[in-house]
Amino acid sequence: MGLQIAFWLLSAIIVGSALGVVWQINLFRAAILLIVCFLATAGIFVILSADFIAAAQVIINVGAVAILIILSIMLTREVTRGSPSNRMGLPAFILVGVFAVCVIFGVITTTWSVSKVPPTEPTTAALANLLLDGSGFVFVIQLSAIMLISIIIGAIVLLKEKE
Amino acid sequence: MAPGLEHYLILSAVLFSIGLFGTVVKRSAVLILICIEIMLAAVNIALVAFSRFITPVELTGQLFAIFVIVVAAAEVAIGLAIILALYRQRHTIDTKKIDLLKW
Amino acid sequence: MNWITIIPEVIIAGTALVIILLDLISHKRFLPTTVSIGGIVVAAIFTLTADYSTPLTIFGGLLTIDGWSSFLRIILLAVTAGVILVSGDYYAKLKHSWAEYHALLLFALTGMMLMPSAGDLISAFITIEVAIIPLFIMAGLLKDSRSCEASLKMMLIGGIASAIMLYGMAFIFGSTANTNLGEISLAISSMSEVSGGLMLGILLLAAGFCFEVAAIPFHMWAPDTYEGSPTPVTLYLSAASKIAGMAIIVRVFTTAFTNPQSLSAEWGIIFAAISALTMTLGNLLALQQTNIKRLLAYSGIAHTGYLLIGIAVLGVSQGQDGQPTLLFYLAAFALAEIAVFTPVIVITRYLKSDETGDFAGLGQRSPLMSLVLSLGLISLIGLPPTAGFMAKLYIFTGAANSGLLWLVIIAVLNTVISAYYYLKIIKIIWLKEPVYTEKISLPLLPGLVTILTATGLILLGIAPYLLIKLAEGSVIILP
Amino acid sequence: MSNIPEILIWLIPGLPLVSFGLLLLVVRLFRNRSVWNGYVAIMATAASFCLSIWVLFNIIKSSEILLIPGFDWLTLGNVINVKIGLIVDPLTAIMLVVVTSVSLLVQIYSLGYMHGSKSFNRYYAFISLFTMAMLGLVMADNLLVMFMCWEIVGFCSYQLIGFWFHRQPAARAARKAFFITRIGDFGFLAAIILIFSSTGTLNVMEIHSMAAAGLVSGTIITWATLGIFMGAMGKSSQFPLHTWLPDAMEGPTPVSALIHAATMVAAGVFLVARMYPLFEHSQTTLATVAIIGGITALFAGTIALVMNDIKKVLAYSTISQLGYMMLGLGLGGVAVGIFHLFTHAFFKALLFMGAGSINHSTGTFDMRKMGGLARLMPWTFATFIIGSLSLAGIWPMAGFFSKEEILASAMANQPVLFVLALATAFMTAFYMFRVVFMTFTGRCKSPVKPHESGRIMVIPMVVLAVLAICAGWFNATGGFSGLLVSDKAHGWLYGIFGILSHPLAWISLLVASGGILLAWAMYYKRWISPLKVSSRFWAPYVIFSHKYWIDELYEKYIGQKLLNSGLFNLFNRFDSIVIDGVVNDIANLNLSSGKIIRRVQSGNLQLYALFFLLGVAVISILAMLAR
Amino acid sequence: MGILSIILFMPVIGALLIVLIPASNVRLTKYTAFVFTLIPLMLSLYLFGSYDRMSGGFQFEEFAQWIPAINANYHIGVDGLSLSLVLLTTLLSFISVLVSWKTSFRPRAFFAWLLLLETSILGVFVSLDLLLFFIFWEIELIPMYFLIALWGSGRREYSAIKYVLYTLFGGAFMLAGILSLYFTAGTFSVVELYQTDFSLLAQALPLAATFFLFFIGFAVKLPVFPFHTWLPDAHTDAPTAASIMLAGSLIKMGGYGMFRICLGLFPDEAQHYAPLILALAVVNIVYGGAITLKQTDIKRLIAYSSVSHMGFVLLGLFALSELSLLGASLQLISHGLITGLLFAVTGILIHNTHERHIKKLGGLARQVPVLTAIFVVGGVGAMAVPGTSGFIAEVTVFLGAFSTSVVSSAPVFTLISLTGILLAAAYILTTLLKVFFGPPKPTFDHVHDVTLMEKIYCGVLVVCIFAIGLYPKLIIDILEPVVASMALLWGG
Repeated sequence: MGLQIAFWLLSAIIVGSALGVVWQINLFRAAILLIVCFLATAGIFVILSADFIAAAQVIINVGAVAILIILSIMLTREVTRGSPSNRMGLPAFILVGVFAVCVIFGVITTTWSVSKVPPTEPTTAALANLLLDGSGFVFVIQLSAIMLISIIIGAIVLLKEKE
Repeated sequence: MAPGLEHYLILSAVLFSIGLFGTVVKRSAVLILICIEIMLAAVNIALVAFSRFITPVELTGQLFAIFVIVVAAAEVAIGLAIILALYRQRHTIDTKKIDLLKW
Repeated sequence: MNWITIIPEVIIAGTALVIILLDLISHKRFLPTTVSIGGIVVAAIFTLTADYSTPLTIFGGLLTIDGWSSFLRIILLAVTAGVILVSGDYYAKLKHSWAEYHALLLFALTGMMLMPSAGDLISAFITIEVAIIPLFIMAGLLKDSRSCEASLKMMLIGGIASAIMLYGMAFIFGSTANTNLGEISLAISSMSEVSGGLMLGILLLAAGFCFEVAAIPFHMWAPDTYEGSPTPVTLYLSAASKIAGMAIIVRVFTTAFTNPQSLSAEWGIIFAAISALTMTLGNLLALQQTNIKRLLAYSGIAHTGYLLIGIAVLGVSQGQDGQPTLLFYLAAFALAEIAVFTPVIVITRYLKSDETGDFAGLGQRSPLMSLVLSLGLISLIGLPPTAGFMAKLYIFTGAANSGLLWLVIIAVLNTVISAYYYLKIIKIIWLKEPVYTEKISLPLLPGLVTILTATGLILLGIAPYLLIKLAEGSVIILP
Repeated sequence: MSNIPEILIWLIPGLPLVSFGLLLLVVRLFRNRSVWNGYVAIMATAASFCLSIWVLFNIIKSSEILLIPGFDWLTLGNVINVKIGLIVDPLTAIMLVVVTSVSLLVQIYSLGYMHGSKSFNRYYAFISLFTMAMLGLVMADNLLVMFMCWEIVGFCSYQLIGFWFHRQPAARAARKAFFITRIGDFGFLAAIILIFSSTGTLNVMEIHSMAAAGLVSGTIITWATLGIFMGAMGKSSQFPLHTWLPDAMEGPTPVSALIHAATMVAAGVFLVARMYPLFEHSQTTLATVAIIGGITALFAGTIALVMNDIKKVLAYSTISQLGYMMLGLGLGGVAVGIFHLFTHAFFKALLFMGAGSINHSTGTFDMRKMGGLARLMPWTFATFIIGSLSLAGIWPMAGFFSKEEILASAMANQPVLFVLALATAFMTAFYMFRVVFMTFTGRCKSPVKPHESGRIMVIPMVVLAVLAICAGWFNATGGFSGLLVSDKAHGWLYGIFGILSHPLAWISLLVASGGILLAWAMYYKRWISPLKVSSRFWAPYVIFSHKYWIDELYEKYIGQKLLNSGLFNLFNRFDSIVIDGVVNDIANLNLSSGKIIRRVQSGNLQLYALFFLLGVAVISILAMLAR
Repeated sequence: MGILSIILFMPVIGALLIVLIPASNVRLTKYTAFVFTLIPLMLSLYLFGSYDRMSGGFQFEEFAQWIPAINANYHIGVDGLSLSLVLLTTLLSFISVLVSWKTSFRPRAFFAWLLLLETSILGVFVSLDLLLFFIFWEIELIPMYFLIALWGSGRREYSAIKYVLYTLFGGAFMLAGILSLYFTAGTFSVVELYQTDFSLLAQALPLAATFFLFFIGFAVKLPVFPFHTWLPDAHTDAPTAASIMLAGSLIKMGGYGMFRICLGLFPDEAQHYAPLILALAVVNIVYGGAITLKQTDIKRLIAYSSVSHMGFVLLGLFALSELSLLGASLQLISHGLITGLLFAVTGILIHNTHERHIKKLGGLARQVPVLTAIFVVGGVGAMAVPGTSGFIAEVTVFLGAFSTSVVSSAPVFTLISLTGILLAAAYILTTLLKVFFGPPKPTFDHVHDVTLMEKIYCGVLVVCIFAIGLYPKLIIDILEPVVASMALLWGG
């Protein structure tokens, strides 16, 4: 029961804050709402017994991403100008509506092969095993590292003042 | 009744749609980036939900979600760098005004 | 074992790191070029010497290394080498990030080289991101307002595309309980029917891939980005990233979604429709262009359309035919793009203009470059005796064989339309009187590239079996 | 007949061909103006003439038909096998003599007439080619070869009419002649095709024997013969394809004498004669031939009444006489028609030479500017009178006999046509003597002092004058009809005089003398003023002098208005506006649609995103549908 | 390497050599072009002489594996028809080089393209492999594009691009047809396809559809109404040499293709749709001829006359009788010679007078008698006056088409198309009248007559025209086995 309440509550917060992000003119507030949204998402992850993901979500997305965004909003001094919407709201709404309806329809009509087995909990150790036991995901981590290096190089190159 | 897989998926779909809608209508490049983050969050909800309900033991979905988070962060980082670089040139991040390249 | 099989990629990534490190010591102009070419050559040697006749599944199924992978590795390495060799002309503009430029090029290459080998949704996703994120940066390397705009557009649309693709992957994972492509295939063939969720997943994934290869309507970033980017990067985008994108589409779709037949035919037809749309609109849009880079961007889009015919054939024929054809087309397309872009890079740098009108009388100012440029354009039209003709012939043959004759007819009529704008350039080059008459000299390295590609174009146009044989040995063997 | 070596028969057309080759192809042989050109041609023709005479006598002697098989020319398996071979029968033999003799005389005459002209070699070359083709035409045993010669003859006529090509009227007349005869050839060619497709052969003899055996259906014969007759109408200038002949008078007069009086125009008559065994199977065609002939005879005669140009009068007279021949062929048979052809060739050639002689000295063809030439040009006058009498049909001139034959057969078969023919005979006598009186009598109005032509021109005229008198007696011996119909009953003196025992002879003599008398009264004695006559009968006068407006109808209304600026213009506009327009429109549509579509590529990133979204939405719908 | 290959590739080698010659050495360029067109001409004459007329069929065949993957081979060979066309092409190419002797604008490139063009046209005629055929078919576009666009006159760029797009359009359909055949029979080899009974095979497309795909491809080239509008533009604006090649030899590719493929491979379809196509032929003849009459530009006039004359080819081909096929083949060759001559002499005329408008020309016969004479010969050939090859060809077409037993409606169409001869007479006579006859104009008093070289090459064509016209056996002998075996398809 508690699970149910938590789900609906978190869902409401997620949807509400996401709508707020879209709705909000003020950039700064939008960024704050994003943090709310991320936190609520972390909550959902907890409900789904994905504790590691929830933690990662909080640490990376809330702690780093959102802060980065806020910083850059400040750097670009866009706060004052706000973030108005353009005039493509109606067509976008219709198309997104079509998309959403289709997805939801697809979700509902599909019979998912739901497993009754209780989930692994806690997940951290299990995930660590998966990632690092040599089954191959090390490779993906290495790739991510390459990606991150290129991002660092890229960010430096892009933001380096021209000599 | 405990929320089932469909509930999470619908939540994910709604969140994804909001993000998608945002990318189209918000003029600020940063906000578009934020909306992309929202979409990725929605993807993560779906992934974790699938992981919980379909492969509760193997945790493949969760593993996937970790990489999604990593990539999302990376994209934000590089995205913001690009936005800042552009801002230095044009002093705006309003997509409506960024249309030197067209036709 | 695992790491040895991907040693070319490791070498490339390592070379990139070496370049960064060397940059701390020395800022010599030719150092990054030399090192990266050296790395590429070594990687190529490793690729060529290894035997991939039996597919190797490594990293727990994350990667599958087989003939397909090695063939594309070679193409990609060659294209990258070409790009590096012709980039020399851009030194003045990219001086401030010369080493980084090379490093990023190689990082992207690492991702691209792994893309065709992806054996799992997760590795597919990550390799794509590894490949594409450096491209975002490279598009903006000029750091002027056009270049930054190009980068931003690609990045934001790319972000949306990633999200869509991931969403699709999530649904595929949810429907099949697996991320490994082979396992997915098994799971789908054991299903009684293809569920809505799975179908949604597959098509969203397709949409994400379509961004990669700039297929209509997911192409709209491409012309802007191509126009704004440094021209070598444009070449890299239009040749290498398109090739890698096509390769991963083939890999994922043939491995995972070829069974049952109904499913395969369905995405085949959808790709066929996208293909028809892409080539027609791409060509129509190109008709009015006067900026050479933009024109080539649209022409590239049109060629995406022709390439998608190959994918459609794969779908319709359940992966039976079409792979060698597609490989041949990719090689021919890469050659033609390099043949066209190399002179364009040199010339536009010299003229300080991208407008086709300024190419007037180029035939007298630089006969060799004009000749190679014309040859490349003729190959893009698909006229004999160039590789482009053989490539189109093969791909049309395959399509006709799979009952897609309607698509072939659309495609050949499109060839007629495309001839108009390609010939317009040829006309300007050879038929218009030049305003200035001083010669444009061709630097050594681009000169080498032009001669090599021109030779390749003709050679493949006359004796296509040289490559076709190889391509036939490089197909993805389905489990 | 075996006593004639084949090679000599081949030489008859071969020699003029050699002459043509020497003159035109070996260009540097003589200078352009050299009379040696003429000598070569004349020698060749003379040799042909001798051979022809010899052939004629041999034929008369043995009365056989000689077939020379020749050689394969256009062969394709057993589908088609055209051999170039020769027929030498009485008909051919007569034609050979006519052609070679007139050609020879004309060439001799030309030496004087064309004296000083540029391009002597071109002139003689084409005359030679013409002679060769004409001989080939009469000898050919094959429809296709006949057609070829037929066309080459037409081409030579074109070249010679337009000999003075720098004169606009001559050039136009040449085009007109070639084009209008081509309309007739259209029918001829169609007939050949039709015959080939139904008999599988083009050999004249084989066709005749198949027709005789009844292997060819009547309808096909009718259509085929009508087609052949259409060809004949074109060449022989029958109504309504006659309009080219008067214009053709723009050519040098000797050419008119040879081609447009004696030989080529008679080729149509010959053709009908050659194919007569086929014509006999179709009463419809024979009736058509007779009716067209009759109409042409009368119709051209009326126009000749009012012409003031001496050559025009002769031209219409020729048309009229050709009509006569056709009438004869249609009603009486080969002998009747060919006999008139035979005599006509001589006296009409003579008349043309006379006209040329007059022109040579006065420099004009307009009779109103002549007069009183009788004393100044006695030889010309004498021969011209003989020619006129012969044409008018006065006993014992040649024309009398041949005309008599035609009138007789007309009276026997078709009273209406007989009346027509009689009226024509009256008009013929009238207009010929109108010419004689206007030209040779009265006061000399010529600005230059006329003089008699040189010997080289007079001699041929004298020879022809003799022939114009005697040629008719040939038949009076029964020789002619004997040749053709094989009947030799009476002696030749009986033939000449005995004919007068026939009442018809007196009727026709009466009519002809009537015409002469009327002309005498109007143009010599001036009892009746021609002006008054023309104003009294103004309606026919206007119609005749405008040639029934047929030229205007053809050129202005049909040629210019209906076809050229009507139908053809329509086609042309359709081609450039519709067909080419559609092509250009498609191209422009592509270009402009490119222009419109590229507007979508507005540079606005969010529009791009919207399109991305559109794609995703469509795909998700597809996914739901494909499920 | 057989003689045929040498003929085929000699011009390319010449072109490569020319490219290597320094631009300043114009003389050497010209002589290279001269030699490298003369050798193929000589060799093809030799082949023409040594072709075994008794056994017929494809001779001098050469075979080499080319793309084994799709079973496409380098397979060349000639039968009587293609050998005649090869001879025609080598002759016209040689003459084109002579015609262009005075070219002063970038002669090196000009001759190189001209030689390349020769090879591509020859390739079409000698290929026995559909893929090879198609490749040569398409290669030809590039040289022609440059020849028209660079050395042409008037709206040359428009005409050049129009030509290319039109041909590509036709080629598109043809390619589809080739592929459809390939998937039906599994081979590109013409020889094997001849022996294939398609009705026994599963067809990639209905045979009729394949037939029409090919037909459209060839119809654009021939050209057949309504695909003909590229022709007047291209012919008019092309330089003289290119006009000669275009009209004389290039558009023959269409007729040859129809003969070889549309008729040879699809006899039943050809018979079934023959009335439709014959109707198009009649439209070509009559409509084309009527439009020719309205032209005021002398080159355009000759160009449109080709439309009309090619109608006879179509008529002969689709009447489907042995004789009509012979006529069509003869017409292909005869028209090549006659139009080649007409374009050559018109080129001289325009070059010497600097005037191409019929209304502004006039009375030239006095000033340029030899040129006039040559034009008259060409005109006479176009009018099908006996003695010229045009007569033999057209009469044979008529005889064959009218007497055919295969297509029942053919006689009617033949009768209508007879008017084409009248129209030809009308436009040729009118042109002669307006351009050459009539009073001389003082403006043209100092116009040069033809030079010795011009006399020689025109003379060669004149001799050919008359040789075939007077002694058709010369060429019928070699064509006979081809048409005879083709006619067997409809029961002889």
